[in-house]
Amino acid sequence: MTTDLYASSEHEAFRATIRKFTEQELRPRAREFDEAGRIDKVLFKKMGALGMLGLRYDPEYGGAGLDWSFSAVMHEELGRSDNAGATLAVSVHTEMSTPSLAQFGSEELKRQYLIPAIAGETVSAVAVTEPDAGSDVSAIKTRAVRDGDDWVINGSKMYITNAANADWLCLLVVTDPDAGYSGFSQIIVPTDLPGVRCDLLDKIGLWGSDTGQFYFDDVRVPVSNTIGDVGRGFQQQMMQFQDERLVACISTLAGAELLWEETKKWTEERILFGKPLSKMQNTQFKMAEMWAQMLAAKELGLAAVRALVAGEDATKTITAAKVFTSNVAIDVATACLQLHGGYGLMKESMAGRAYVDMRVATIGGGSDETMLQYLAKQLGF
Amino acid sequence: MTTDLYASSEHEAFRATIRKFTEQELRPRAREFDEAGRIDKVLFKKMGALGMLGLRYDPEYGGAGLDWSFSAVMHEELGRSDNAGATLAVSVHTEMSTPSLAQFGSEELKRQYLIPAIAGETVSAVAVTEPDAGSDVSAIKTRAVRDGDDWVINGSKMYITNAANADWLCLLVVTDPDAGYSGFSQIIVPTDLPGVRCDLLDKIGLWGSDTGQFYFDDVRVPVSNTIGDVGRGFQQQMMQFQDERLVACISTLAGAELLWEETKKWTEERILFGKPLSKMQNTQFKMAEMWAQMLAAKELGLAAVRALVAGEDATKTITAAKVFTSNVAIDVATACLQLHGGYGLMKESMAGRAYVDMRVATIGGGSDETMLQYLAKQLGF
Amino acid sequence: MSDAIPAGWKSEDHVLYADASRQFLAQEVSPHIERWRKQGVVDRELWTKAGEAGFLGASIPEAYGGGGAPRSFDAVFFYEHARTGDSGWGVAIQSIVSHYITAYGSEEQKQRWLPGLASGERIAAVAMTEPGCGSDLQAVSTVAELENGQLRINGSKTFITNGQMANLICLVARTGEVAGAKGVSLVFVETEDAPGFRRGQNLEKLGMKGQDTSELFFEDVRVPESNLLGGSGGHGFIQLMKQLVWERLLIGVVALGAMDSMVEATASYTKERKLFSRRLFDLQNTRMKLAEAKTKAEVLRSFIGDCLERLDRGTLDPATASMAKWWGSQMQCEVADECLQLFGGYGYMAEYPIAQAFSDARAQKIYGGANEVMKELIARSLDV
Amino acid sequence: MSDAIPAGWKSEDHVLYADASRQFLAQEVSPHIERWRKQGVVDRELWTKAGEAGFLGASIPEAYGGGGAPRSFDAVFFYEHARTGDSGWGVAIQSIVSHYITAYGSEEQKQRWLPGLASGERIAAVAMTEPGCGSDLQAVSTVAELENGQLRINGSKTFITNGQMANLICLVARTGEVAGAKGVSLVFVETEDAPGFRRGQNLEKLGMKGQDTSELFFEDVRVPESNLLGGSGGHGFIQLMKQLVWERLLIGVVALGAMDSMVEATASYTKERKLFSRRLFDLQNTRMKLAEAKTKAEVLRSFIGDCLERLDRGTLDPATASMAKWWGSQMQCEVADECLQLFGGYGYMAEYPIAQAFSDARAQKIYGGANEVMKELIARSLDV
Repeated sequence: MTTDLYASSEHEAFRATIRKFTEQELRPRAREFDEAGRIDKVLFKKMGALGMLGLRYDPEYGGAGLDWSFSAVMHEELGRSDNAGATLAVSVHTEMSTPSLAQFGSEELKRQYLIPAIAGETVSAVAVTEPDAGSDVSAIKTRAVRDGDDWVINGSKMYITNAANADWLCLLVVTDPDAGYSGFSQIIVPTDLPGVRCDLLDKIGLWGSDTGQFYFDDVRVPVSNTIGDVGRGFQQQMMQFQDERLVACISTLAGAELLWEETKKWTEERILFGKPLSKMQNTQFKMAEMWAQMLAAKELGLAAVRALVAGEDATKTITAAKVFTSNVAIDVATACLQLHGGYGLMKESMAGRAYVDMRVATIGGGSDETMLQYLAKQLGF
Repeated sequence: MTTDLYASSEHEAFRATIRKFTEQELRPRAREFDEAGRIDKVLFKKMGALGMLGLRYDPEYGGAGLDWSFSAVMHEELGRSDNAGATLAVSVHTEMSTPSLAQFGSEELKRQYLIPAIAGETVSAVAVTEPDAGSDVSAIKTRAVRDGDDWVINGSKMYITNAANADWLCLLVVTDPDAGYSGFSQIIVPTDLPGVRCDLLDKIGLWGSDTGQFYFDDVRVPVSNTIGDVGRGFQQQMMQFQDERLVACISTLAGAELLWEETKKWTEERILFGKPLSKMQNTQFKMAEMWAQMLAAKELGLAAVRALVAGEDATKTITAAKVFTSNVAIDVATACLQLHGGYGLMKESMAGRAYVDMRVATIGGGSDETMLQYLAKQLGF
Repeated sequence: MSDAIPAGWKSEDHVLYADASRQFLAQEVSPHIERWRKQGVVDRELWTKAGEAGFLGASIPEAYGGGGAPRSFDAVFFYEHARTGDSGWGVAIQSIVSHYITAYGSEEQKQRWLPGLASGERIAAVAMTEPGCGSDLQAVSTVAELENGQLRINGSKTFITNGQMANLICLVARTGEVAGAKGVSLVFVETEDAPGFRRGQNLEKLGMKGQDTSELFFEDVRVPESNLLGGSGGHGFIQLMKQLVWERLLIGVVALGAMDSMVEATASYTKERKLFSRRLFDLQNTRMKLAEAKTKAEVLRSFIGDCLERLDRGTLDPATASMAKWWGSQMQCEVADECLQLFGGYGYMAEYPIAQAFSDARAQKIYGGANEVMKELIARSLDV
Repeated sequence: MSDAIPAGWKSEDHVLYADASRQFLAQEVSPHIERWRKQGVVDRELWTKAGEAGFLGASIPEAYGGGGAPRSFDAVFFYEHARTGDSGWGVAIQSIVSHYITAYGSEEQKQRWLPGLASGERIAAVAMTEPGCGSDLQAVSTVAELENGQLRINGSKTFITNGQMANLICLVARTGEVAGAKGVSLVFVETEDAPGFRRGQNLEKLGMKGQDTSELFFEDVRVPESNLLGGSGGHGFIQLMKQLVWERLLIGVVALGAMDSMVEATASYTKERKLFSRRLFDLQNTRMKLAEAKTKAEVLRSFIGDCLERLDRGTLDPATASMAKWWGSQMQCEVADECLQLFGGYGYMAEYPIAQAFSDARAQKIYGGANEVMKELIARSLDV
């Protein structure tokens, strides 16, 4: 059914590579990442070596120069890591913290930061959200004041993924508080600079993801670390939202599909009142219903990928897909856990972890409320 | 986003033709059909003249020899008739009562019945369901007993669409009660034969559709009216379910989309507590949510159409689409009515009619329960 | 397992009254429902028969021809009425209007109107909604101007229950200079004495086919100034607000009656219906859906019972009444939907009570204040 | 608007008991919740303090060291406990086990165990679930064989609340030759006197982090035959079934407490939180969601109140208790989900009570009989 999009042998070979990586490097270590609260940083190097970290970037800097369909394949496969935190670590690096740099960064900045990032030698994070500005990006307050050739940065950033592993942040700051939407800039800030401090956050799920709050206390970075033009940060930041949301849809859905498959096996093995749970009508109806919902989410995502590959605008489709897929994933996790009974409440069960991991879907990367408001606006309300 | 499927100028021209037909011949008369309890039979002739009634059939018999993508376009446009009953009248004729004839009928039978049906000179209906056998097709009891070169038919059929307008029925009967699934046959039965009687049924919606119960009392038809082989009726009947379900998805969704558009206008015009209803967050969230759901249903349907055009099996996709789209349509109708307030309860309002019309979606053409059971089976449960 | 009446109805008198109600309804309502649906209105005599039997005025003070009982007795009757499946008889409006008069009417008004409302000689309607304004009192444009001790009324109203039969109309009209909701008053119009008053067509609705719902037109209709509820103008907003508690609770009561009747009918049907040689009732999906529907009814029963107790004690607040309205109607619609589904094709046939119950239910989420408005009222109560 | 305790709790004594409960909990529970979550178990002294204060034995007969009150008093305490947000203290199990003994125990058993349960010297656990069998009693494979007046126990149990601390275990084991559910008995194991008894690791759960949940292993554990509840075997199924009404209602009571606490916390938070220079509370979506959550709590409150009344009167049937269990836990999970959403990113941070409440809630739909099983029981009650 999706033959038009992923039919080529290149796609198939690429998928096989990523699947192998996921099955060999990620799934077996999924619980270990939970324990550590982050993925093993070495994996970034392995991914870099496999060419996974710069799929759509210019080969000049180590990228693969491919189109969006390859990104989709990669995140479909990474989404099956059995650890949503691990999946997220990669997608933040590839779709959130490096795109502005790749698109707008100076030659010097790209040589310094993009090449090692694509090689997996460094890990990056994006720092936009603040404690008092959740969905409202324009309300951020972290401030960079120019002092000679340096920026002096003060403020704080919240919910930063890759907080422990990151070597540098793509930081959105206010550079001119009086300039409205032209008063923001994106600045690359190495995390080992004096004045940078990070507290890791304890979450109800996504245990394999290192999420943190950063504090900046008179942090100095050269003005040349600014990505693109000073004052264009807000616009540059906004441009990548579509990509990151679509990736979120794809990997979240892949996780839900994996859970559905595992739950099917569980219901076949589990005997209740003398027969397999899989033979009960309630189980069958629930499983079929989930499958239909997931297929709808899948097709919605594919429509967006198809549009991006064709160079068309997919904003409405992606916004719709984000809110739709997030809710499907949560519903799937809720129902699969229920089918697992008490075992589903254990931290070791895939269903249980998926339940708490998936819950972030309607909050992160644009909450449902933000998405609906945005979609309504695009629909002319 | 759907450029791959409907991009050709033939598709566009065809869509324009059907849209014009719908806007000129159907929508202005939508309430008249409700009053009459059926559509004007003359419209079938007009549709025949436009080539709408045999899109995928052999030109030898007046068909257009086109592929499924044209059927999809046609039902997308007919679905905007503002009268789900009118839309249904056409799709029963094109997708339910004539396919077996076109595929399995003898040359003689096709000349006698298919040619006038494609021309719109006769109207057909399919008669499968019985009062005591709803979803369970194999439980039907209407019996045809051979007497020389005739069948003698006794029994009753329920929920027959086009009951008043139909000139003939594609009737599924038991021809050999001991032969299990090989004991059924499809027989063409003209409705003006002695012994055929029909009572029209009063429904809570779909007022523009003539739904009836047929009674057969020693009705005699020549054995040569059998479609295909005697004893193959069950199998022949089953083969067309995928097509008819997909058409149901497409036209139901088109009706929901039309309702959404009209509701948007209503909320823009309606002033409540000093501002347009469209400016309230609840309205915007609800409308955006519906849009996302409808887009998911749309993409699901398109995936199925794409598969059929490519000659692939689309059974799972169509089954999933049927249950998904039906529920989306009902939810859309429920929410749109609510946004209309008291006016939505009036028979004259589109929202009100859509609410009662759409309600049939999870019942007719394979109920949700049947679909979920069937999908579960296909998924290996 | 469950009592046939809400758990909150604990007095012996309520139980007796419920029995009497059922008996009356079995005789005077159930056999006629189908006919009323066809004629679009109930029989005129139903009102007088109910009046004679004491069901219209149960909570009207004895001094004015009523039974002097607490309003929970009316609720018992409306619950039993809803259980019959009839949605044609707009009898709850009678109670609502009676309580406007009981609460705010002058002595003269009480004596003039209450006995007729109790006997069924008078049939009441509330004329609030106007074309283009739903729950929004600010937007009322019907005007009642004072002229020589008379009120001259101009305007039109729509979606008025009992619109074809009512002969005592409680009209929401703008009387003063004051803009917004505060400039409205309640004016009673006795239709037999009101030249310029005209009824529109009986409106065609999706459901509630046996109920006459109409537009009403007022063209220079004159009534004495003394027809202003309470004798003076400008109090309409407050009067409406205070009584809405009762009106909204009633919608919840009716929802409960409808739910009980649907669950019962669906349980019976699924036990009779055979599917693949088993009872439809024996399929797990059927059992789950029925269990869910039954639970919704039982939980609502307790809540309605509590609300009625508070109503009689005078402590039922607007937010809680709003909950009874939106939650009750929401549950009713969900149960209607699930039950209809279990009937399959039959559920879509207009002659089946479940099909009618489905179409009838939908209005409950809209009238008496749309459910969105109810939620807003509840939210306000949380903002303290 | 709403009473702080279920509307069904109407006696003055219940209100006083609620006050006392709150006071105790504010001092002995609330300040320690975070610490217990970290240590994975509550403090041992909590039990004895609660025992001293009279909260553990409120409904144990006075003759055995208890307060002799109806069980609705226990419900008051558990409701107040749930409102604190703590999910670590498995105190409800204590009440459940006490009532097994009160209802079926021999005089000797009552004297032996009840005073300790009332004082907190004994901590109870119910060991029913086995690896691979959830709600299915037929599949119990732990065996207690009679040998020379002793029962020799072999088997293992899992997901046992209070698993690390319990010293009186009410064990479901197979005693007779009879297959299926009817061959099971309840056997009490005093852990201090049970060589061969071993506790597994404290299991890591998604939520309820402060509660010790464990596997228990029995390897040739010997207890006197007189430890069979009631003195003879084979009654386990009936004993469990009869008491499940209480256990299931408790889950509904806990759900209500949790919902009240979540709604309150979310209303406060949304009033403080500014978004686009307005209060989050002022957005229409927030108002609707909060109104819905509040309604769910109020409606459940009435139902729980009714159930408690019936419980004390002895008329609470299994189907109604099943409704309290599944409906309560379902509403709790829905409210948790909606409230968490309104907290945005903070709602996902483990330190926020709403985040904990969300993770804690999920178990309620599973333990005490999965909600699907509850619906099956309700369906049976409709098949008469």
